[in-house]
Amino acid sequence: MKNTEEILQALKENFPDFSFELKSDLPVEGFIICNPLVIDKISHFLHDNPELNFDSLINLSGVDEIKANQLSVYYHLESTELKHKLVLKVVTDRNSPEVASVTDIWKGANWHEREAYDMFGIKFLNHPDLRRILMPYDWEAGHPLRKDYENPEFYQGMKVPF
Amino acid sequence: MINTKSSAIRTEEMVLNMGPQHPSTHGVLRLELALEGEIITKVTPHIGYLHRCFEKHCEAMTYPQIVPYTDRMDYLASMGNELGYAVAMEKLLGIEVPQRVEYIRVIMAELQRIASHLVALGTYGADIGAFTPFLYCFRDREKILHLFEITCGARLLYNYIWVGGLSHDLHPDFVRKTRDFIKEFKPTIKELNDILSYNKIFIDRTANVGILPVKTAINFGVSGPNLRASGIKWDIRKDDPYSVYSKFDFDIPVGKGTHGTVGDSWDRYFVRILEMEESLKIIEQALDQLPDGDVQSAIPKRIKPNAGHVYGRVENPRGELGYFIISDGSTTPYRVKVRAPSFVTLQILGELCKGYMIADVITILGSIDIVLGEIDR
Amino acid sequence: MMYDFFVDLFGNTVIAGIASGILMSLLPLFLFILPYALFAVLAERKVSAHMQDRLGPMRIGWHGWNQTIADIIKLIQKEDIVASDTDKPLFNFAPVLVFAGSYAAFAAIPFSSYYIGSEVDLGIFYIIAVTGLVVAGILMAGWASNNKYSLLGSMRSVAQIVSYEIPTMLVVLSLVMVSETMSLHTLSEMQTGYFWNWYIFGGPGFSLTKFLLIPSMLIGFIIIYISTLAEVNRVPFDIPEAESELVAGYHTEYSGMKFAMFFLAEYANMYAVSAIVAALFFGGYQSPVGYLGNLLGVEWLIPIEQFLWFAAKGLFFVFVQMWLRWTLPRLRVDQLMAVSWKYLIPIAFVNLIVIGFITLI
Amino acid sequence: MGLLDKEFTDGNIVIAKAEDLMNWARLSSLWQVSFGLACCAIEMMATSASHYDFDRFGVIPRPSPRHADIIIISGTVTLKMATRIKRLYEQMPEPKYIISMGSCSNSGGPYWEHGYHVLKGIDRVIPVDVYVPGCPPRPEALLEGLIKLQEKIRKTSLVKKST
Repeated sequence: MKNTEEILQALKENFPDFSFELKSDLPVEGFIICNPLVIDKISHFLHDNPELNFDSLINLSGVDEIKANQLSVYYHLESTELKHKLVLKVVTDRNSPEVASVTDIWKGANWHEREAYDMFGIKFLNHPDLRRILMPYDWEAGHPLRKDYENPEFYQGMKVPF
Repeated sequence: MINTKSSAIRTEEMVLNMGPQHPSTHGVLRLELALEGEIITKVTPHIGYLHRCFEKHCEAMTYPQIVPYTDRMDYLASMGNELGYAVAMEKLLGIEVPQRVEYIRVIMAELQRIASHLVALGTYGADIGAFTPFLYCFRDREKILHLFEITCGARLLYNYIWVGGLSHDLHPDFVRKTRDFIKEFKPTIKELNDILSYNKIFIDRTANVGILPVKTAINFGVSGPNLRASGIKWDIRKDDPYSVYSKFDFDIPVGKGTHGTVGDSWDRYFVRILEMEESLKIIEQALDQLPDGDVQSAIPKRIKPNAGHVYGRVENPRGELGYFIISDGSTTPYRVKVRAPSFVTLQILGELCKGYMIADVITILGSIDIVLGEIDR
Repeated sequence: MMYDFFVDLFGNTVIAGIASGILMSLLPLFLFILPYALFAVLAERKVSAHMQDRLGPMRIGWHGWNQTIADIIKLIQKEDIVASDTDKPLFNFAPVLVFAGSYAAFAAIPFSSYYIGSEVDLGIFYIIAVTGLVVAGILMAGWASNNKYSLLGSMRSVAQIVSYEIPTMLVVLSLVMVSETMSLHTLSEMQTGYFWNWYIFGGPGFSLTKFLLIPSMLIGFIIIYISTLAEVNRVPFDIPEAESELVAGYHTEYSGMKFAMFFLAEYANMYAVSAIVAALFFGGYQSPVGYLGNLLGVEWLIPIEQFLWFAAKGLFFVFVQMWLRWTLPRLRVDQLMAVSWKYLIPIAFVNLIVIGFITLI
Repeated sequence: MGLLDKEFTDGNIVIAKAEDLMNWARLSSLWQVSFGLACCAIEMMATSASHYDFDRFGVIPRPSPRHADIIIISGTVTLKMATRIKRLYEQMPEPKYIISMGSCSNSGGPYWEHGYHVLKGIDRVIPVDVYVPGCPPRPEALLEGLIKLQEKIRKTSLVKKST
């Protein structure tokens, strides 16, 4: 059982080159902000280190932070053995969002990442099968959960608005 | 003389498209099966046929308005969805709810768990070809729906558990009727076991089919009965208790591989039956301890949380249901992401089905018990 | 005897042949199969409903008795869809062949000692051979539909029927060995008198052989019942049309009356195999307790009684088939094959040898 | 082509009686495509199950659209699904009927405003005979919808309507 500060310490020791930032001023949970392009290496460490042993990715959610002109991804990790939890956040540019994929560490991330791609257009590098998942494959109007998304008038001849 | 080259029969993989309209895809799921004869070489699920834009609605609605939409995600376990949302929101707002509310919530969630498992078990029987247990399960489920109906007036989608309270107090007859139901229901579990669980053909069809090892399950993020069937005692009600679950005495049934290997389809099926018995235990205890009080006293007049984010989770019948809510300080959430158990669980289908036959795809798909409303949201 | 009557009437063997032929072939159809099939479909729904705490059809006629009539009239009205990519001649011919196969089997079934559609000496083998047409029809339907589900269903069906013919034949063979006849009529005649003369109880006469035969006959009965169940694609062997796997199997693409023909053929087949089981082991049309006609001295009552007994025995086995359908889950393809090749065939074979030895004594 | 495509220019007693028989047969044996979409599908299943028993009215679920007469659109129709439903409808043989069950398939239901992926009413894709309101409709409501459909079928005629 480790808390977020201890995990941050372990991360800083192991990856002296990478930048980490702990945010714990907002309710309810604190989280660590890391670099989007090395999140796979960090995840490998978190997964394989026997003292941390984060064997399960419970949730992965994309967020559109339009005011800061950035997209972010939250990772909720949990260790079923040691029973501790961790929230990671990566921030990427809104115009060319690129995040390293964690699919080969936690296979369950596959569809979560596809969903984030579908909804926000975040490109996950090295993802085995990055396609739309919920929206039709031929949906051309963009990524619907972005705050500036506008719905098309017609899709395949069907009127979309009420 | 036979020319071996030209006489060789050209073979190719057959791609069978199962769904979106298929009797046993449990909704509008489409599976693309690559077959060699009847043996599966690859399964590709295609989802999104029921994508109802839940998360977009959350960003446009105020916090209390979201509750009815949560109902419509996992429509077999609406009470569980509402409870999950309420737990997450109360964590974000930092409010305490009266004990009576918590007890009623637990009773409702457990009744809903039984109802949901009944549908899962019944449709599983129908998938395997035994149609009669399906109707027996629906008959018993109807009794639970009656209990919900006298409480809040709805049969399926309740809008009952609100942030900070409940929409109605219990009906005066509720406690008596629930006790009656428990008394009636116990023998029907045995009936279901006799007609389906211990049937030789049923065991042959499900045992040793679709074995899910614990390591793979955790790596994929599988939770709930599917994970427990693989032999690990992981239940959020015990491991990360919410509401008043820590006050009750109940077991966590796990798969034991009685008729095959641990984590096969039969285990996943039988864990659900055992869970129904445990739920009955919890309901009985909760009815005995049910305190008095006002169920609406803690409902906030205006929900306007501070900026921040929360991940609240509950043990739904299908596994861990989590709400990740980001608030920007206004009356509507900035972002809500739902960690839907079926969404995560369905990913393992391709892993489980490889090398089995078409009939086994149905067996495995039925045993992991998905609800499309929750997968697509 | 019908033929002789017409020869006397017309004085011409050709006309007499045609007339008796038409009468002989139409009679069982109109007098038995159609009403039976209508009744059986309704019975299936009623039986299943009552087993499932429901009522079944209630609104159409008294307790839904007109339900299947409405179904048939509706199916006649339906559009007959032939998809553009189907193999049209085969697609149209398949339901006819399936229905003809199961209908032809009725020709040799002895409904009473006075009425058999066609009294062939090789009756039992004729029935088993002619029901083979059903296989061809199903394969045709599956292939011509140009639908993957249909194709899978028909391939399953053919594999299944071919494998299960073997245990059926072995059991029939052992019966033939004991009774030394292949005519169903003679076979039924031999089991006359009371129910202890039935072959399930070792056959007519009282001797050591009879009592030695009883266990073998019981085994034989169980084997033939299971394998006939498989031959008519009923649960637990309904994999060709397995609803939850293959949508509707080989008749997925058929609509309207063609579908109805598959439907009727299925129920006709159910009765045909039940009739074979009844004729082989349960005394055919013979009454288990003697005839009222004999008691009252009214000769003409006997054939009617015999017919009723035969229908009752057949319907009982049809009812058991329905009962099983609504109780058991369905087997998988490989398990289904294993049941036949690993269990039924060896057991039937050993049973055949044992019966051979017993009859030699 | 179905029998109903032929219309007679004037009615007489034979046609009237034949018409009654045919209408009776069609309304008494409405086989449904076993096809569920969303929440309403659960209520549809409950209607077929022991407590409400659709079979009383002669409604049985058929897995193949080729065997069916009626399709119950039970739940939210999304844009991705709408094209498939249209295809499913086209595969059914005439005469065919549609019950739109629940608010979602009637008009988009609770998803009418922000549902960027929800079709706002199935009648934008295929013609509907009976609308059953409710979210979800109770089984009794669905039964009522079925009886309304039966009344509609009872009134159909083989005689061409004079204008």
